[in-house]
Amino acid sequence: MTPLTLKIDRLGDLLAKMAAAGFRIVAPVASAESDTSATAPRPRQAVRFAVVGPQDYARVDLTATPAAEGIKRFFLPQSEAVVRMRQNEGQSAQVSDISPDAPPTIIFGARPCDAAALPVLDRVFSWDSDDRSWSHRRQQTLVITIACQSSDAACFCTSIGGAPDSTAGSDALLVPQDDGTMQVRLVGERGEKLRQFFDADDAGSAAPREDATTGDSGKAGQVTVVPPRFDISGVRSWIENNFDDKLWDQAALACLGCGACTYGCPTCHCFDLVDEGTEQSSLRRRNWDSCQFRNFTEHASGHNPRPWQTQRYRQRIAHKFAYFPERFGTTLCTGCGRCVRVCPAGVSLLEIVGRIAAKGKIEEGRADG
Amino acid sequence: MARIGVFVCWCGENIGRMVDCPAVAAAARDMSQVVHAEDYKYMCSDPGQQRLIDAIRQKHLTGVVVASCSPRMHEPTFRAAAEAAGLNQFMVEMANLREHCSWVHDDRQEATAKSIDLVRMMVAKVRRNERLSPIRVPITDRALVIGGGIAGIQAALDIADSGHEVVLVERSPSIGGHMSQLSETFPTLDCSQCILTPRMVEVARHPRIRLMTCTELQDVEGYVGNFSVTLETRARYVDLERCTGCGACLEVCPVKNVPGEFDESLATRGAIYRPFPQAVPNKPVIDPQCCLRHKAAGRKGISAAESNVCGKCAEVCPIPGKAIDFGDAPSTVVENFGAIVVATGFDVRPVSDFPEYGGGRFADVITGLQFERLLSASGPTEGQVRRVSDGRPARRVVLVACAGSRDAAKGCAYCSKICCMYSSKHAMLFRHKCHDGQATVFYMDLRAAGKGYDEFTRRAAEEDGVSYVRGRVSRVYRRGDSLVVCGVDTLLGRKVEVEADLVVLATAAVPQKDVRQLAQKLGVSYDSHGWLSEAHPKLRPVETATAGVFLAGACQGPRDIPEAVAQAGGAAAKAMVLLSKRMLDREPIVARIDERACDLCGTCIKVCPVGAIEAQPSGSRPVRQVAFVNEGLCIGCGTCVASCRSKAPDLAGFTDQQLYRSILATADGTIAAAAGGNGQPSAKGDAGEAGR
Amino acid sequence: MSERFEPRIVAFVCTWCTYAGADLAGTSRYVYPPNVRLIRVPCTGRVDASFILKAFESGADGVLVSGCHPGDCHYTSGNLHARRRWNVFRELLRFVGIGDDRLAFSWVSAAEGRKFADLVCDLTERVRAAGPFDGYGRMSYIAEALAAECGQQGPAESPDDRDGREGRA
Amino acid sequence: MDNHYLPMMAEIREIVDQTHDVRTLRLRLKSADDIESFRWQAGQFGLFSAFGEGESTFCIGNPPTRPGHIEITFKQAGRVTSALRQLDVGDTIGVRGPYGNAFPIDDVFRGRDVVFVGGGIGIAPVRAVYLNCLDRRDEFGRLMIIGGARTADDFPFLDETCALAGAGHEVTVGVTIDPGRESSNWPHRVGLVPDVLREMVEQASPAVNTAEAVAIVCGPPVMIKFTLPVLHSLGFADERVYTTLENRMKCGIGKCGRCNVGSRYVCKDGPVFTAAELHRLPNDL
Amino acid sequence: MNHSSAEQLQQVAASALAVGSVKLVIGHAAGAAGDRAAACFVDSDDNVGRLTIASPGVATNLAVYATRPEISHLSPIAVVADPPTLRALVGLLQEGQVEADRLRVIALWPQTAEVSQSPSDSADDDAGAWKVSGSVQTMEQVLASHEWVAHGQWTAAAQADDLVERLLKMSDAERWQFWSAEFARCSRCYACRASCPLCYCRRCVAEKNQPQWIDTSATPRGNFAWNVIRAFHLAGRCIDCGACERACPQGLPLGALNEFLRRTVAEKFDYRAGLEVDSTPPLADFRTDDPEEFIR
Repeated sequence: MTPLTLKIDRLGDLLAKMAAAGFRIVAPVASAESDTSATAPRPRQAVRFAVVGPQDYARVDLTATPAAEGIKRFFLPQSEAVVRMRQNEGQSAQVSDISPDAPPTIIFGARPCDAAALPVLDRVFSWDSDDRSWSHRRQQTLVITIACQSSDAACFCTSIGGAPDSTAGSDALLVPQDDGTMQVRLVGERGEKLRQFFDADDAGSAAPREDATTGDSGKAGQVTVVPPRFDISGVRSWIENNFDDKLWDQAALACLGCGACTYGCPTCHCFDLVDEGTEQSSLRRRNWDSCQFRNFTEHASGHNPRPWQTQRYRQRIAHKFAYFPERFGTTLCTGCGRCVRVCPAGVSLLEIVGRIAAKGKIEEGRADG
Repeated sequence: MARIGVFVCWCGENIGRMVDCPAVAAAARDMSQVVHAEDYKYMCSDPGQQRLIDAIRQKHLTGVVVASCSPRMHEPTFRAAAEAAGLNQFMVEMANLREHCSWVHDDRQEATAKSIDLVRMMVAKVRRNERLSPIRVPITDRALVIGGGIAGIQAALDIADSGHEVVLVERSPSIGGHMSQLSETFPTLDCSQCILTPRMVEVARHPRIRLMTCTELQDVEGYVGNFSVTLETRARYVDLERCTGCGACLEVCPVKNVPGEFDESLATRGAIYRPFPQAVPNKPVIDPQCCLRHKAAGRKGISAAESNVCGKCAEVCPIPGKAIDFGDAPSTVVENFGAIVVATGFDVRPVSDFPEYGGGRFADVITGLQFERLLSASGPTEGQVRRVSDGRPARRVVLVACAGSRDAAKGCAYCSKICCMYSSKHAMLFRHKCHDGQATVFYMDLRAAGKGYDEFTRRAAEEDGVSYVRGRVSRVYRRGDSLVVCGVDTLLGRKVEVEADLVVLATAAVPQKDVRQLAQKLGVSYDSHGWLSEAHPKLRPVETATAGVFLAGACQGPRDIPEAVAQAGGAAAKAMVLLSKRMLDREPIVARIDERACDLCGTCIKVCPVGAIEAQPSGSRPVRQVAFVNEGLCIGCGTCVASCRSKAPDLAGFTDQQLYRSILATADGTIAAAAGGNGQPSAKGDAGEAGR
Repeated sequence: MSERFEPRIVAFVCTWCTYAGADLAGTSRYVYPPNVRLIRVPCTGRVDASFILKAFESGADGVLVSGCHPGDCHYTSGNLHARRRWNVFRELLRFVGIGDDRLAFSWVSAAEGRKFADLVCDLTERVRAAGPFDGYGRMSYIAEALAAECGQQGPAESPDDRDGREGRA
Repeated sequence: MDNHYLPMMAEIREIVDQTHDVRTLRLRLKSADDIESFRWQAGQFGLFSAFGEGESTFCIGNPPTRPGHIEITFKQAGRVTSALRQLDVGDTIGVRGPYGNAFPIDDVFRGRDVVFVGGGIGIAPVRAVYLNCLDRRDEFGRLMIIGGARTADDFPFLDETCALAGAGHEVTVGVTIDPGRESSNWPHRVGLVPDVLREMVEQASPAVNTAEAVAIVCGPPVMIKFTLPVLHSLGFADERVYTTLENRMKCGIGKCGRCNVGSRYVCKDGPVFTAAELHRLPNDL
Repeated sequence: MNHSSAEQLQQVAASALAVGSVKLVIGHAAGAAGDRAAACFVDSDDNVGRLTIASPGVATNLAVYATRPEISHLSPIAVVADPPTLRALVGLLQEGQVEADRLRVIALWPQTAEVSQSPSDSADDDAGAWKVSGSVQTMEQVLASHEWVAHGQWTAAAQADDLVERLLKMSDAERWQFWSAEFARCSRCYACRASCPLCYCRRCVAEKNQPQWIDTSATPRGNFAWNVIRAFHLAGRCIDCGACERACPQGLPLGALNEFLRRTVAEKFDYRAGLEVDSTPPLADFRTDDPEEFIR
C-alpha cells in the first residue's frame, strides 16, 4: 500500500478537504485571547481544542505537548442535556428525549495519550449497557493523532504501557519526519475512511516501514523519548494491600480538593445528573463531576463515606491503578501528565504512583523471596 | 403535598374593572398544585372570607393565595380566616392586584396578564411556605421611664398604679423637670409647684416605683419584652439612705457662688446644695466641680475621701456615721425591662444664640424660663420682678415670642408651640405684680389653640393691659440704663421702638442636646432637629418604630403640660398593655442558621442590627462554635441571610426557596405563552421573543 | 421589530418603604407601565446578589432594588448594609458588562407614591431603550425552554460552542 | 440506542405518612408497556425523579409478590426528597429501573430460617423482603423480624410490623426503640437493635439454626456496624448475612462512578451485599 | 549566596521543631514534576531539608493549609509566609478561622522590589531575593515589625492593572462580550476556590442546592453566576496573592476581577484587606455616609 504523507504547509488544504466532505473539524488552536490573561507566561492554557473553520486554520498549533484541555469533552461533553422536562400549566408533567448533538467530526492533531483514553473509556461506557451519547459520538468522530516531538517532566505514557507514537484510540497517526513532512499511518477500518484526504508519499517511498503498533519508530520520525518513570507492575497489588497506609495521608495533605486534575484527565469520566430550570421547563443535564469534591459522595443526610481528602485522593489513585484494572483489565490512566501540570498545589500523581511503584517492587520482591 | 387555593377578588369595581378576574382565576386553576381557584366580588367581606374558609376545609388546602389588595391592608384578615379554617396563618400569601395593578394600569389586557403573573409568583412562593408559629417570649414585667419631668412622672405613676414595677431614671439630682421651675401655668394660672409637688412625692413613696436620680442610660440591649439596660449613677456624695435632709451641711459650705441650675443661674448655690426646696429626693448633693475638697483632691491626684481639706459639711452632719460620703463612686447596674418610656423632655435655646437681641451681651435679656424664676414666689427675687443687671424693679418688660422658632435660618423651622401662651402668661403675671408696669409682646401670629387658650390671650390684652405688637424684633440695644427693642409693627406697617427693663426671649424649644445618642441606643429614630419620631404620626403617636419603646412629653416635639400629661398617660397605657401579658407573641419572621454550613466567620454577627446572633456550641458533632440566632431578639430583617457567603442562615417567611421560586416564576409566564398555554395574552410573547 | 419591545423588569422592594410607596402610588391612581414584577422582602438587607443574577437568568431585561431612605430603615441599618453591598456589586456587574440601563437602585419611602410611579416609568423607558438583554437572555431559562421546545440542546450547549468566539459550529 | 436517562412516567396513587418525615408513595406507571416490562425482585432499586429537582435512589418497597404498583418510602433529607414531599396524589414522577441485584430468595433463602433486622428508614428495604417471604411462607423455615427506631415517632411501618405477628404468619416480631426515648405507654421493647437481636435469637424456641440461617440487616451505618459482630457471634455465616448499601448514585447503570466502592459498582453489583463481600471491600463506606 | 536563604529557613524550622515550639511547619518543597512548587509539611527537624523558598509565581498561598482539618490536632503550626500569605493569615484571624494561639509564622521578606514571578525560574534562583525572619514568630510579633510596615502590601500577583484599564475603557457591551467569552471557558473545577485561602467555606454557596442559586453545570449561565459571585464574595477580603488565577487551568483572568474590586473597595470605603486583624471587613460594615450617588 502506498504510504501516505502530509506536508505541513498543506494543512489548510487538508482541513478544508475534510470540511468539504461534511466533517466538523476539531483541532488544537492557539488561544486568540491568551494576551488577556494577566500573568504573562501561561503555557497551560495557550493551546486548546476547538471547532475550527477556515479562518482558524492558520491558528492550528500542533506543537504543544498535551494541550491544556484534552479531547474528552468532544465525547463526554462537560455539560450535556439528556432529558427535557415540561410541566405545561393544566397538564401533567412530560419528559422528552434530547438526543446527543454530534455531527460527523474529525479531531485533528490529538495526542496519543489523549486518544489512548478512548478505548479505555469504551469499556466503562459499553459494559453492561451502552451509553448512547458516548457511543454515538465515538461513531461519529474520527481521531487523527500526532506523535509527540517533545515531552516534559510530567509525561509518563511509557510507564503506563503507552508511547508518544502509540496508535491506541487513533484512527490515524501522524509521525513528524525530519524533512518536515508527516508520515500518515491509518489505523484499522475507520482509519481507511481518512485515506481520501491524504496524498500518497511519492518522494518518501524509501521511508522505512514500521509496525504501527509498536512505539519504536524513533529512527524514522522526530518522536520524543519519554523515559520510563516507574515500573507499574507492583502498583495494583500494593494499593490493594495497603488501604490504610500512611502514604495516603502524606500524599493528600497538599491536595486542595479541586477538580483540576480530574477535569483535565483524559480518562476521568465521573459525572453528575442535575435538573436545572423553572417550574414549567427544566433540563436534566449530565455534567462532569469529580471524586475530589467533598460533596461527591455526601448523602443528603450529611453522612459521607469519604469525608476526608485522604480518602478522596486514595479513591482517585486506587480507582485508576487498582479498582478499574481489576474490573476492566486496564489502567485508568494514559500517562499524559496533565494532572501533574494543572495541579495548583503542585501535587504530582507521577511522584506518588512512583513511590507506590517502588514500594510495590519491594513487596513483590519480598513475596517472591 | 401542596394543595393551593387561589382566591381572586374583584374588590367591586376596583380590581374588576381593569382586571379580568375570572380569567385570572381560570389561569390560576391550571397552575401547578393549584386545586382550587375562584373569583368573588369582595373576598374581605364576611361571605368572601367564608368562601375561603369553606374551600380550605373542603379541598384540604395547604396554602392560599388571595389575589386582592395590598397585604398591608388585609393580610391579617385572611390570615385570621385561614386560622379559623384550621390552616396555619403563615400559609397565606397575597398577590396585590389592586394597588400594584388595577389602580395603576390602564390597559385591561396588560393588567390581566400582569395579574396572572403576580398570582403565579405567589403560588410559586406559597408552595414553599412553612407552617410557622408565633414566637412566644416571656415579658419582664417592669418598665423603665427615662426622664423625671411631668411626663415621666405621670407615666411612672400610671404604670405603677396599674400594678407593674417601674424604674424612673432622672439624670439630675431631683425629679420635677421644667415644670417645677414654672411659677404659674396657663391658662388657669394655678401654681405649678402646688400641682406638681404632690405628684413628685407620690413617686418617691410609691411602693412599685424605684427612683434613680443622678442616673443616665448607658446601654440598651435586647428587644421588646426583654430589654437589658445598663444604668449609670453618678456619685452624689450624700448617702440618700442616711441623710434626713436636715440641711445643716448647706449652711456651712464655704462655697457660695455657684450659679444655680434650678434658678437658671439667677441665684447661686453652694458646692453642697439642695436642688430646690421641694426637690425629690429632698436631700443635698455635692457638686465635685465646685467642692473645695474634691478640687484639692483632684489636684493631688487622690480621692476626696483621702483628702483632709474642708470637710465642713461632714463635720456638721448630725447623722451618726455621717451621711456625707466623700468616697462615693459612680455605680453601674444592669436592669431588665419589658417596656421603656422615653420622657427626656426639651430644653430652650440660650439667649446667647440671639446676639441680635442682645442675648449674652445684656444681662437683662433673659429667657422665658429665667423669667419664670423671677415671677416665682420661691424664686431668687421671691416673686418680685427685678432687673437682672442691677436688681432694680422692672417696670417695662418686652416679651419676644418666636425667638428662633419658625425660623429656618435659625435652625428651627418649627413652631415651639408653647411660647405664645407663656409669653401672654408672663405679660399677664407681670401686670398682676406691677400694676403700673408696661408689658409688650412681640409676636408673629398669636397661636392660642387649646381649651381656654384664646380666652386667656384675649384676657391678657383686654383685661390686663398687655400690649401686643405683631411683628418681628429686629434688634435690641442699650440706651442709658434701659434697653430699646426695635421692631416693625406689621399690622400698622411702621417701625416701633419700645424701651424695656427686661427683654424676655421666648427662645425656641429644642431637644435635649444629647438625645441623639440616647435615641441611637434605643433604636428610636429622630428628625433632623433631634425630636424623637413616633411610629405613625396619626395612628401610633406614642409608639416608636422600635417595639416596646414609647414616647411621652416634649422629647417628641414641643408641647404644653396637659398634652405632655395626656401623652404620658397614653404611653403608660401602651406599656401596660405590653406588660399585662405574661408572654409576647412575635411574628415568627426570624432568621435561623443551618449550623452544618456555618464557619463562624462573624459576618452575620457584625451585620445584625439588634445583636441577635452570637456564637454557641453546635448541636451536632463534632461540637464546634457556630453562629446562633436568638429568636427572641431577631427582628427578621434578613440582612444576615444575604450577607452570609455560604448562605447558612435563612429567614422564615421569606426563605431562599420562597424567593427563588418567586423569581423563577417570572420566567414561567413567557414560557407558558411560548408553549401556547395560558399565560400572557399580551403581545409580549410574540414581539418580545422574536426580538430575542 | 414592528411592535414595541416590552421589557421584563423584576424589582426587589422592602415591605416597609418601597412596597408601601407602591401601594400609595396605587391609592393615588398614578398610572405607570405594567412591566415590573415586584418581589416583596422585609428589607433591602435581605436582597442577596444572587437574587439579581437569578432574575436575569429568569429572563429579566432589567432589575430594580428599592428600599427605605437611609435613616428610615425599619431595622435601623439593613438598608445601609444593602447600600454597601450594592456599591460593590453594581460596580462588579458594570465591570462584567451589566450597566445602569439594566440595573437600578432607589430609595422610595412609604410617602413617595409619585416617586415610585415616576421611577417605574423611567426605568421601563430606560430598559426599553436598551432593548432586550440578549446577552443574558441567551443563557436564560426562557431561551433554554424555547430551544428545547424545538428539540434542540440549549444555546451554547454543544461543547464546541463553549469557546465563545472560537467556536463556529 | 436508548436514552437510559429518560424516565418512565408514573402517577402517584396514594400517599401514606409513616412518620413526621418519612413518607410512602404508591406509584403506578402510566404506560401499559412500562407496567408490563417493569419486573423486579426484592432488593432492587429505582431512580425516582421530582422534575426540575433531580433524581433520588430508593429501593422498591413492595415485593414482586404484590405487583401492580411501585412503592417507595423515603425520609425527607435533601433537595429531591423535599420536592417529592411537595407532590400530591395524581402528580407525575419519573421512574427509572429496576436496577441492581436482589436478595437471592430462591437460591439461598429457600428452606432456611431467616432473621430480618431493620432500623429506621432501613426497615423499608427489609420489609420488601419479609413481605416477599411471608407471601411465600411455606418455602422458609423460621422467620424473625426485628425492627428498631430511635423513638416511637420515628418508626416507619410500626403498626403494620406489629400486626404481622398476629396475622397467622408464624413469624416472630420484635420492635424496639432506643433506651431513654420511650414514653410510658410504649408497649414494646426498649433497647438497641443489636441487643434485642441477640436476646431474641438466643431465646427463640425452637432455636434458630444460625449456622444455616440467613440474616438481612438494613439501617443506619452505626447500627449495621454493631449488628454484624452480634450476628457473627450468634453463629450466622458471613456469606448468609445480607445488607443493602445506600451509596449515593446518579446513573444507576454503572457509568457515573459515584457509588463505587473498590472495584464494585453498588448500582450494578449491589445494592445487596453479604457481610463476607463487605469484608472484602475497601473500608470506604 | 542564594542558598543561604533556604538554609536559613531550614535552620529556623529545625530549631523550632527540635525544641517543640511548633509541631508542624508548612512550607514549600520543590515541585516533583511540572513547574509548580508543592506544599510540604514538616513535622520533625529531620525533614527540614525539603523546605525551600518557592517563587511566588508558581506557588500556592500556604495560608490555605492553615484551616485544613487534617492538621487541626497539631498546635502550634508555623507557616512559611511571604507578605501575601501573611495577609491571608490576617484575613483568617480576622474572620476567626484560625486561632492566634495556634498560629506561628516564619516570615519571608522581599529583599528587592522585584521578586521574580516567572514560573520558568527555579526555586533556587529565587531564594536570594528573600530575607528569612530569624525565628518563628507569632502573628502579633510580625504585625508589629518594621518589615511588615515596609513590605506588608507587597504582592507576587501579576499586575492586572493593564487589563482592568483596558476593560474600563470598553463599553458595557464590549465588557460583556469579553467576560462571557472568558467565563464560557470555565470548567467549574473550582481550583480557584480551592487555592484561595479566604475561600474556606465548608459549604460553598455553589453547593447549596435548596435552592440552587448557582447552577452547577458548566454552561454560560452557571459559569457567569459562579464567577461573578466568587469575585463578589471576595470583595474587601481578597488579599491579592494571585493564587486563584495561577490555579485556573483555563487561564481565566480572575486577577482582573479581584483587582477591580480591590480598587472599588479602596475608593469607596478606604479599605484594604489583610492588613489589620481587628478591622471589620467592609461588607460586614457600613458608614452612614457611604456613597450612594447611584441610588435614585
